[in-house]
Order: sequence, then C-alpha cells, then structure tokens
Amino acid sequence: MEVLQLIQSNLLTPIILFFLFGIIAARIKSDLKIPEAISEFLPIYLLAAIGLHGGIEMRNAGFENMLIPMLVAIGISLLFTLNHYQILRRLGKFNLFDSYALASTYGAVGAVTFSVGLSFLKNQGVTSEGYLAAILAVLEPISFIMAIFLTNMAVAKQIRAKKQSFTNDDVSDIEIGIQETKTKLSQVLHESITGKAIVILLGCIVIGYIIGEEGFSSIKIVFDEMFTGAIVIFMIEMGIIAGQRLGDLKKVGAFLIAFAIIMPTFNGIIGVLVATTMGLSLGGAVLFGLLLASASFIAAPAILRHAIPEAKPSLYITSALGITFPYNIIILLPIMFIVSSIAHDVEGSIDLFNYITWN
Amino acid sequence: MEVLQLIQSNLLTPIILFFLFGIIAARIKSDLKIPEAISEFLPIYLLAAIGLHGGIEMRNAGFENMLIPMLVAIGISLLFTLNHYQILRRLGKFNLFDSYALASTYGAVGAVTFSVGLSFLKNQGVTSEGYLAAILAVLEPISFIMAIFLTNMAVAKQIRAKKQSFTNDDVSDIEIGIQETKTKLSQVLHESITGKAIVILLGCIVIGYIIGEEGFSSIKIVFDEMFTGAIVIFMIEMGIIAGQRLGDLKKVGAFLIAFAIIMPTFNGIIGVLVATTMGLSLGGAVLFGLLLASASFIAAPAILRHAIPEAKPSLYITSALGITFPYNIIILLPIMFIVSSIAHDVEGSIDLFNYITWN
Amino acid sequence: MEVLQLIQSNLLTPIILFFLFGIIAARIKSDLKIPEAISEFLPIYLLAAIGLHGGIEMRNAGFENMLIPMLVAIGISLLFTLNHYQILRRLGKFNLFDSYALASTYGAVGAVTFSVGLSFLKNQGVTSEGYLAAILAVLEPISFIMAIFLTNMAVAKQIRAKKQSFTNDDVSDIEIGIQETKTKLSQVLHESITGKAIVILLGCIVIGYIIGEEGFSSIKIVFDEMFTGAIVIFMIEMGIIAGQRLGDLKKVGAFLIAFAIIMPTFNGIIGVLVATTMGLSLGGAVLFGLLLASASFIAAPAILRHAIPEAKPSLYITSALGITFPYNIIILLPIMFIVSSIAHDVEGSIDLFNYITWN
Amino acid sequence: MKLYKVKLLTVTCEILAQKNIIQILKKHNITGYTTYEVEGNGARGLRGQGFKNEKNVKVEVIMREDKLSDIVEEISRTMFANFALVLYVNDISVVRTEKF
Amino acid sequence: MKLYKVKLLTVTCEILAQKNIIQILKKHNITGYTTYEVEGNGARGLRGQGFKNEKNVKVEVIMREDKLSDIVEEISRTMFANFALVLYVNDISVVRTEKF
Amino acid sequence: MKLYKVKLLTVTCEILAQKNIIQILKKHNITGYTTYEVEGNGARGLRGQGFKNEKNVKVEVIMREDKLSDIVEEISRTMFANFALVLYVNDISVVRTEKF
Ligand SMILES: Nc1ncnc2c1ncn2[C@@H]1O[C@H](COP(=O)(O)O)[C@@H](O)[C@H]1O
Ligand SMILES: Nc1ncnc2c1ncn2[C@@H]1O[C@H](COP(=O)(O)O)[C@@H](O)[C@H]1O
Ligand SMILES: Nc1ncnc2c1ncn2[C@@H]1O[C@H](COP(=O)(O)O)[C@@H](O)[C@H]1O
Ligand code: NA
Ligand code: NA
Ligand code: NA
Repeated sequence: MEVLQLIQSNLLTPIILFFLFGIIAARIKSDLKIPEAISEFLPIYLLAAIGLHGGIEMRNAGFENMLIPMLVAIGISLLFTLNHYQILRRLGKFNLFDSYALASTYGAVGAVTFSVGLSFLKNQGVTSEGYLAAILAVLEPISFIMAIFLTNMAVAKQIRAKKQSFTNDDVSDIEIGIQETKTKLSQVLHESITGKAIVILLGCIVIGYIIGEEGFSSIKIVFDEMFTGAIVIFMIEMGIIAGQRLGDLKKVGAFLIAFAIIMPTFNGIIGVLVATTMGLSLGGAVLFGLLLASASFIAAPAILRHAIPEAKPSLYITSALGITFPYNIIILLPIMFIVSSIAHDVEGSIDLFNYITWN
Repeated sequence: MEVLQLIQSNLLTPIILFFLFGIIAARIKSDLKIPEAISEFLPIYLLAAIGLHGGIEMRNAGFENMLIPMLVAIGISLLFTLNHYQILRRLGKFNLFDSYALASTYGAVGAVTFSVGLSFLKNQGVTSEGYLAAILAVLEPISFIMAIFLTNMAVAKQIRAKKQSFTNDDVSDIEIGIQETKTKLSQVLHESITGKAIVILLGCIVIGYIIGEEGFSSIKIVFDEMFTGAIVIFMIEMGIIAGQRLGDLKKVGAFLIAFAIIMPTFNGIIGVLVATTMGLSLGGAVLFGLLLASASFIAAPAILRHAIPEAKPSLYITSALGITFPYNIIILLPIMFIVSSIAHDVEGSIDLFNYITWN
Repeated sequence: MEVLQLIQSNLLTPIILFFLFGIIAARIKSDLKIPEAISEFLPIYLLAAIGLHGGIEMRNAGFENMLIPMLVAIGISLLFTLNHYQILRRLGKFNLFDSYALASTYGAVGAVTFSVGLSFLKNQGVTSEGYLAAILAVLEPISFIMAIFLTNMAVAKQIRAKKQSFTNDDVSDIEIGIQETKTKLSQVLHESITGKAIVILLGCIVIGYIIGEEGFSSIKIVFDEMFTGAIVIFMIEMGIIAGQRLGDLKKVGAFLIAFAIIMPTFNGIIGVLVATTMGLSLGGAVLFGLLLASASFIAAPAILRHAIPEAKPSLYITSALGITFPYNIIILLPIMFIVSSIAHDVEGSIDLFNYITWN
Repeated sequence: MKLYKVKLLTVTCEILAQKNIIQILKKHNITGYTTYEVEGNGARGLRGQGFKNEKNVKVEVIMREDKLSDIVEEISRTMFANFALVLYVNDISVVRTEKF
Repeated sequence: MKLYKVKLLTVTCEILAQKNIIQILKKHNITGYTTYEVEGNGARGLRGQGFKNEKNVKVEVIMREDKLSDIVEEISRTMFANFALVLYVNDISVVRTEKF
Repeated sequence: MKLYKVKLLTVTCEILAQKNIIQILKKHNITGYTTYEVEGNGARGLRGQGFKNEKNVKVEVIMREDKLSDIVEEISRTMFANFALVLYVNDISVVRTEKF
C-alpha cells in the first residue's frame, strides 16, 4: 500500500475522525465537553490497559531482549533533547527557559500517542514487542530530568557570573542557588517517578506479568475489548482541547510550527531504522519510532511548571498538542509504518528499490 | 398483542423499571444519586451511539428518501408549536412567555426519549430508518427558534403599542427592541446549532456514515453492546430528578398536566400515521411519532432560560420530565407501536377493522 | 488445595494485586487517584450488579429458604455487636462512644468485601445462594441501629445520674435527653434505610427478580461481564485510601489492630459453620461468613458521624479499611473457603479428620 | 445604588457536619445559604483525599446582624468539640436587605 | 507590603445566568473574574440537585470602587426579576491595583 | 459571643502553583488553609477549559495580622512574575483566635 493511500485510510478510522470532530466542535465554539472526571480517568485507564497488555506479552515472549532497546532509547532520547535545545536556542532564538522546556517536551514521550499507535497496529493486524510499554515508562522522566538539570546549571552559572562581576568575596548566594537546584532536581525526580502515569504503567506491567493471559480473562472485556472505544471518547476531548489551542498558533510562530513537524519526522524515522537494526519487529519498530517522535502534553506541563516556571506553557502545550500530536497520529504514523515495512523487507529480501514501484 | 399487554410487558423491561426505581428513591428521600460527571457524560454517549448507528444505517440503506420525511417533520413541528401556543394561551390562560416556552418545549424533541424508543424497538425485534437520527438533530432547534422569534416579535409589538400611546416622536426604543430581538435570535440560533446535543449527534452521523459497519467493529462493544446498560443507568438519574419534581406538580396545575398527556398522544399518533403514509417502516413510523410526541427537558432549559427568561422553568421542566417523559416511554410508546402495526397492516392487507377483534 | 496455596493463588488474582498496587502508590506518595465521580459511581454500580444477580438467582431458585438464614444473620449480628462492645470497652479500655462505634462498624457489613467474595467464588467456579444479597441489604443498618440505641441509652443514663446527684426536683433535662435520643434514632433509622447502598441493593434485587435471565440479557454485558473489571478499578482507589491510612495505625494502637484481625476471623468462621448447619451451599456459607466477618467502611462513617459524633472516625475507618478489609479479602476469604469445603465434606462423608492430611 | 450593611457568616467544616449546620440555621429561621465542597488542612489533618465524606464543605450565609450572635454561639457550643470546623464573619453590603 | 483598598463583588446566581453577568462585566470593560459552581437554597428553593443547569455559580470580581455602582445597578435592573440571584460587596486590599 | 479580628488571605492562582503557595505557608508555620478549584479569566486569558492542570485554585488562609505582611511579600516576590495569580486580604472576625 502506498503512503498516501495508507494516510487516507488512517484518516478514516474512528480514532482520527473523532479527533477531527473534536477540533471542529471547538472551532465552532460548541459547548461540547467530556466531563472532567471522565477525561481525567481515561488516561489512567489507557495506561493501565497498555501496561497490562505489555506485561502479559512480556510473560509470553520473555524480556531478555529488552535491555538493549531500552538503553538505546534512553541514549537517543537524551541526544535528541540536547539536539532540540541547540536548534531551538540557536536557530529559533528562544530564551534559555523556553528552549529547555520545549527540548524536553519533545524529548519526552506521549502516552496517548502510544495508545493510538497500538490501535493503529491492531487495525493493521500487526503485533509488537510487549516490553515497549516498559520503555514508554522509563522514557517518561528521562528528558525532563536532563532538561531541568541543564536549566538549573545554566541559571546557576549566570548567577555566578553576575556575582563575580559585582563583588568577589560573597559566594554564598551561588551556593544557595546550587543548593536550590539540587532540591529542585530531587523534587522533580520524585515527582516524575511517582507521577500517576509512570506509577500506573509500571504497576500494570507488573500485574500483567504476574496474572498472564489466564488471570487477565476476567477483566479482558474492560481492559482489552473496550480499549478502542475508550480511546475514541478520549480523542473527542483531545480534539476539543487541540482545537481551542489552534488560536494560539500565532503566538507559537512559524519557526516552532516547522519544528513541531520536522523534528518528530526526523526523530521518528531514525527511531524506526534504529529499532529495525536492533531486531525489533515491523510493528515494534513503528512504536519505537513513535516513542521518539511523540511529544508530551499531559505530563510535561505538570513537571515543567514547577521545574522551569519561567518557560511559557502556551508554547510547549500548544505545539505538542496542537501540531505534533495530530501530525503524528494522522500522517507520521502511516509514514513510519511504510518505512518500517520497507526496512523489514530489506532485511528479509533486499527488496528495497523494487518495493515502491511494484507494491 | 393487545395494548394493555404490550404496556405491561414494556413496564417490566429494565429501562422502565430502573426509571420507576429512581422515582421511588427520590420520593423516599434517599441520598442515591448518579455522580454529576456520569450523568453529564451519559447523554453525550447516548447521542454518539444513536448518531453512529444512524450514520451506519444510512450508509447501508442510502438516504435518498430522507428529504421528504425531514421536511414534513419540520413542517409538522412548526405547526404543532403554533397549535400548542394557541391552546396554552387561550384555553390554559398562561402568559405570553410561559405559553411560548411551553409550546416550544413540546414542539422540540427529546433525545433521551428517542434512545428509549430505539431500545424498545430493539426489544421488539423491529428495525427503523437510520435517517431518523438526522431528523432528530434537525428538529432540535426548529421549534425553539420559532418560539423565540414569535416571543420577541410579540414583546416588540407590546413595546411599540405602549410607546405610541405615550409619545409619538420617539421610536428609537422600538428600534432598539427589534435590534435586541435580532441579536437574541442570532445568539439562540448559534447556541442551538453549536449546542452539544446537535454537534455530537450530527458529528457521529457523519462518522458513522464514513466508517460503516467495518470501521465500527472496533468500537462496537462500547457504542452498541453497552447501549442498553448505559440507558438503564441514566434512567436511574432521570427517575430521581423526575421524582424530585413530582412535588412541583401542584404548581403546574391541572390544565398543564392534562396538556402534558393529551398533546403528546395527539402529536404522536398523527406522527405515526403521517410517517406510515410517507412509507416509513413499522419501527420508523413509531420513532417518527415519538419525535413529535416527545418534549425536550435537557436542551430546552438551557436555551429558554436565555431566550425567554421571563418564563418559569418550573413549568416547562416539570411537565416535560415529570409527566410527559414517563407517559411517553411507559404508555404512549406501546400505543404507537400498536397503531403503527395496524396502520402497516392496513397498507399491506386492508385489515384494519378486523385487527382489533381478531389479533 | 491447602490454605497457604489458596492464599497464594488468591494473592495473585487481579483484584488483590490492584489493591496492593493502590497501597504501594499511596505509600510512595504518588498523585495517582481515581477521579471522585468514578469512585463514587463504582460502589453504586457494584451494588446494582450484586442486586440484579441476587434477584435473578432468587427467581430461578426461589427464596422460600431465605427466612431462617436471614433471621439467624440478624440475630448473630446483634449478638456479635454486643460482644464487640464488651471486648472493646472492658479489654480495650475504649470510651463508651468509640466502643459502640467500633462495635457496630464490625457488626455491620461491607458491600465491597461482598463484591470481592462474589468474584472470588466465581474464580473458584463455585455458586452461592442469590438471597445472600438480600441478607446483605438487611444486615446493613441492623448493628448501627442497635449501637446507636445503646449509646443514647447510656448517655441518657449518665445524664440522669448526674442530675440526681445535684438536684432532685428537675427531671425535664432528662426527658429532653430521652426525647433527643428518640429523634436521633428515628433519623438514623430513616437515614440507614434510605441510604443509597440499601436502596440500590434492594431496588436491584426486585428488578432482577422481575426481569429474570431473559430481561437481563440486554444489560448483561454492563452488569455482569464488566463486573470484575469494575471491581479492579475500584480496588485501586480502595488501596490508595487504605495506604494513606496506614500512617494512622499508631493512633489505632496494638489492641485494636489485634481486634481487627482476630474478631473477623472468629466471626467469619462461626458464620461459615452456622451457615453450613442451616444447609447453605459451600459458596453460600463462605459468603455468609464473609458478611459476618466484614466491617463497614463506607456506610459506617456516614451514619456514625451523625449518630455518635463523639467517636473518633480515625479509629473506626482506619481499622476497618486499613486492616480488616485487606485481611478479609487476602487471607480470611481463602481460609473460610477451606473451612467451608471441610464442613461441607463432613456433612457429605464425615471426612473431616482425614481431610487435612490427605487433600 | 444604595447598599446596606449585613453580615456574611462562613463555616468551613467536614461534609458530614453540613446537615447539623443547616438544621441550626433552620432553627433560627434562616433558609437562604450557599454551599460548596472544599479541601483543607487544619488541626484535624489534611481533609479531601480519600472518601468523599472526608472532604470539607463551606456554608456561607448572608444574614442581618441581630441573628448572627445566637447562631455563632449555637454552632460553637454544639459542634466545636466534635467536628473539624472553622467559622468566620465578614462585613458585607447588599442591595436588597429584605431578602435576608 | 503596601496594600490598596478595592472592592470585591460576589454574585451567586443560577448557572444559566452566568453568561449574562459576564456580558455585563465586559460591557463595563472588566475581563478579570473568578467563577465556581455552588449549591444553595433561597427564595427560589433548593438548587443543586438534578440537572447541572439547575445548580448555581458564584462569580467574584475584584474591581475599583468607581465601576462598582454602575455594574451593581445594571445587574439589579436586568436580572433581579427573572433569575435566582444574590449579590454582595466586600472591602478588600490588594497588592497590585493596576491589575483591576 | 465575643469575636476577634483576624485576616483572611485569598490567593487565586493556577492549580500547578498551589504547591508553591502551601510551601510558603509552611515556611511561615501556617498549616491551616482551605482550597478549592475554580475557573477564571484575567491577564493570562481564560482558565478552566482544557486539561485539569490549566484550571485555577483558590487558597484561603485565616491568619493573625502579624504574619500577613511577610507572606504576602514572599508570594508577590517569588510568584507574581511567572504565574497566573491574584491575591487579596479581607478583615474577618473569628471565635477562637488561638486556632490561627
Ligand atoms: N487557618 C485556616 N485558614 C483557612 N481554613 C482553615 C484554617 N484552619 C482550618 N481551616 C479549614 O477548616 C477545616 C477544619 O479545620 P480543623 O478543625 O482545624 O482541622 C480544615 O480542613 C480547613 O479546611
Ligand atoms: N441568605 C443567603 N445567604 C447566602 N446565599 C444565599 C442566601 N440567599 C440566597 N442565597 C444564594 O442565592 C441563590 C439564589 O437565591 P434566591 O434567588 O433567593 O433563590 C440561592 O440558591 C443561594 O445559593
Ligand atoms: N479582577 C479579578 N477579579 C477576580 N478574579 C480575578 C480577577 N483577575 C484575575 N482573577 C483570577 O486570577 C486568575 C489569574 O489572573 P491573571 O494572572 O490576571 O490571568 C484568573 O484566571 C482569575 O481566576
Ligand atoms: Na519524543
Ligand atoms: Na415534540
Ligand atoms: Na460484620
């Protein structure tokens, strides 16, 4: 199937249609809204389902092969975060705070995006490695911690520089600054790791691993069969919020809009290729790419607002939810699927150059 | 099956029993309550399910035949609204505002009633035309717009009359009045059309039409199989609210109580017969009649409170929810089903007069 | 299967694992939380499902045999409440108010515990008598009413004693005290009986009885198939709340901790044996025992806070939810299952003494 | 617009004490009040996590000065000992004194 | 810390009247306000059970004294007759008067 | 009933700033406060749609006058620049001053 065709058929799945519907509802200023309690519950539910599914898969297939992909994911994630920072600070001329906040928003991962990816693969009849849920959990805090560490280092350096130019005898303020940085970092570390997303995800991976297919059977209807229906409801709300944010796009500016499309494409395709090289399956490579392509729009604000309060949330939320998320699930996901198909075909039969013409 | 028998068997279905249970819970002053977030979410869910179902049906069966029933429904709806007004104002001696508010409440449609109707037909093993969901969506705002238009015209006229008796040179106030009317009307129009009920209903009809049976399969468990279970839960809350309102019946008065039973019966049976004449199926005619018989108790207050603030909500909510809704789903629905059966039999085999005796 | 083995396999079921997960989430101070509307709705849903199930069973199996078990349950429940009071007041040295409050908390029943018991039996492939749901409903208020009656009597007596030592001519205050007691009692009686738990439970038993298997089929997916999935979600929240309370264990003290484990064990095993004697099935006897073993932690505070405001809720909530509930569902439930198996074996084949060695 | 001085009594207490407060108000012939659920911290610890019954509620009552003292006295006497509860009084101005 | 005297206007009304209040505020060039849903009892009976639209809302507006009178007058004139509504004014102190 | 004059500090701010406010209170040895979620509009635009984290919260603290100034100063200094936040002070009367 060709890219455009796949994009088109993806566009016509319930998940994407409900998302677009939500955007339209927001644009025409409808009062439609999923009640807060429901839209707060749905991500918990989705993460629980992802975790259980991952845990059960890991029990079935083992997780010996998990270590290398996880370490590679962490490494790439950190590299990408640094790369984002350089691009945003130097090319984009964003200030220190916004640059680090945006860099880590795009270095982090989006659990909702991952859910949509899982559903997409299910729809294509393709499976994936269960341990990717574990990688999702581990990647969550990584880029935040790095960005916060670097921001605080940079701020401390600035303070130090300023101090030295004024007086030379009084360094206690700098020490206080560094001390504060440490406190902040340990707080953020704690907040990240005990954040509900990671806790429910890791917890359910462990539970899924313990109970296996058999124990799962009694709750399968809720945590498996209703999965897509639940995403679809959540997508209405995501569409509404994204739609409300579209008005802020002018605040975001052309540079960041371009960044929010090009960067995920680059990160995602690298991800697919690296994953393929490490031996992940066709579907697994797509999800691995999606992890790297995705930006965080639920966890990010909660962490960054405390850690880098100087950064403008309107920038990082709007670009992650208003641009990157729709782009990722509508366009990039099919693209990565084709790339992964080609890459896996290559490995199997060195058919790369003939693929596009003949298939 | 005879009317009484059908009413009785309808009375013993979960939907009706849970509704009655809710009423009892309210009457004995129990603190039972469905949490607000759930009872706000359920109508959205029900409308989404109705819309998807309608859209899928329309894709399967086409919607060429939709136009005439829709135009007829709109026409009848407007006629009925005017008729209600005359009855309420002349016979019922209600003031201008209450008359128009009540007239449009009964001219409008009730989405919850429609859900119950769909479930009733499912229970009887009878299908209906998918495009009725579209008619539901279109009828929603029609009678409100008309009632508001007429109310404002009437008020403007009154103001004009008053002015002319005092001074003759100053008509600017009247112009302001008319201007205000226009503003109000365009506001109400916007509010109606972007109101969550219509938006979710129309949106889901379109989505259902696009995805069809096949695309629906992944969300079928949530939006089809759980439908009756969800209604049942919503019926508890509807029963509770209706039960709380029963105490207000004395405020409503004997005339309005009679109106709230006789009018829907008249409207509904006309609706069934007209629909049969237009060639709708047995089930379709029942739903068409139900649309005309139903009164709005969720959308109405939201619109009327702004548009005709002088009207007393205790009148129109209490009569629509406390009397007409229970009457419609418990008694009128089976009656209309019998009427539709007879009418369809007639068409097939001219058996009308023998039907009641022999069947 | 041996006790330890059964406890272990019970420990690894989703229900228990999610509960433990909730405890851990609370202990590491995660911000994970099931939104309030959901965790308020779930007990209503669970009770509705229990009621419907019970009602349908009663229609199938009749309820002629219900009377004696119900009367026996009431009698034992009252006896146990008095017994708890004596132990708490004399051995535990708690004050009058705390003693009565705790006595009735443990004399009352826990609907959540009962849900878990039903799921446990389902998992073991064992059925139970449907009328146990009715006994659950009736037991709810019994011990509260008794405890409140006794507390108020005791307080009135104290007041009288005090008065008589001061003046001899003025007894009006005592009469006021007794009058107040009566008012309080009738209030509590009304509150208990119209409390949402009992209302939904009894209502759904009646509805289940009326609709039977056939009428149930359209809502079976929601009220039967999703049951365990829903419990599992509720267990997260129960675990979180229990986990938050673990810090209060020192306030509870060693005596009450011991009481919260020994008392249910004693009550539960008595319950199993009595039920077996009355001819209940293996599963029915387990549930009967569980009713007597369970303590109330949702209904209790709502009633006791009004009826005995002097009693400390931190005592009765913490011990019932933080100690007894986990103990009951993790350890006592399997123990009672073994006891019931032995007892039922005995009846069949007098195999008691050989059972433990050979099986 | 002429404004008239009245009092605003605010009671923050555990949700299960709301009924008692409203009974006291009724006893003093006051039927107008506004309530909403809140969370809080105080001498009896953090309130608002866990069961809904363990949250707090605020009850706000606009009233004329003459009733204030008795009501405050009765709430203090009957409820301070057993319930998590804080109350305070505010001077406010309203348009329609006859409503209160 | 220097504090400046301003006014706090609080309007408690039925939820469907919130739009009207905010329109009046906008007309007087006030765009800052805080709102939250509440329940209540008053001349028009218990509000807060039943449909969400039958709850109340509180609208709180910090403003300078000069605008207060006109706004109170307009709300009184256009809304007292048809809506369940109570309003009151409070004297408060703020740090940044330029915000209001 | 004797009433004593104290202060009521009200902070309306974005939900994610609540932690900071409570930390500041703790630093000044204040552990009693009441909080609730609200929506609002102001210089930083409409707040309350969208994600829960984008709502506001009100933090209300009854305290004696002597602590007020320092706390207001610290909140102003550390938070006005980066957070959507409004604060105001009210004169109120309470029964039990020893609680605050
Ligand atoms: N200083 C205070 N300022 C504002 N609210 C308070 C204060 N102290 C207590 N509260 C509220 O009153 C409730 C009961 O207080 P307490 O009885 O001290 O636990 C708390 O949960 C808070 O909601
Ligand atoms: N005396 C009062 N104190 C506080 N709030 C009140 C009072 N009277 C009315 N209210 C509030 O204002 C709303 C409308 O009042 P009413 O128009 O009198 O029904 C009520 O539902 C309450 O929320
Ligand atoms: N004039 C005002 N009156 C009442 N609340 C306000 C006012 N201005 C701002 N607020 C509240 O304070 C929040 C933050 O304000 P701002 O920083 O101006 O965006 C708003 O979202 C409102 O909830
Ligand atoms: Na990423
Ligand atoms: Na109608
Ligand atoms: Na018990």
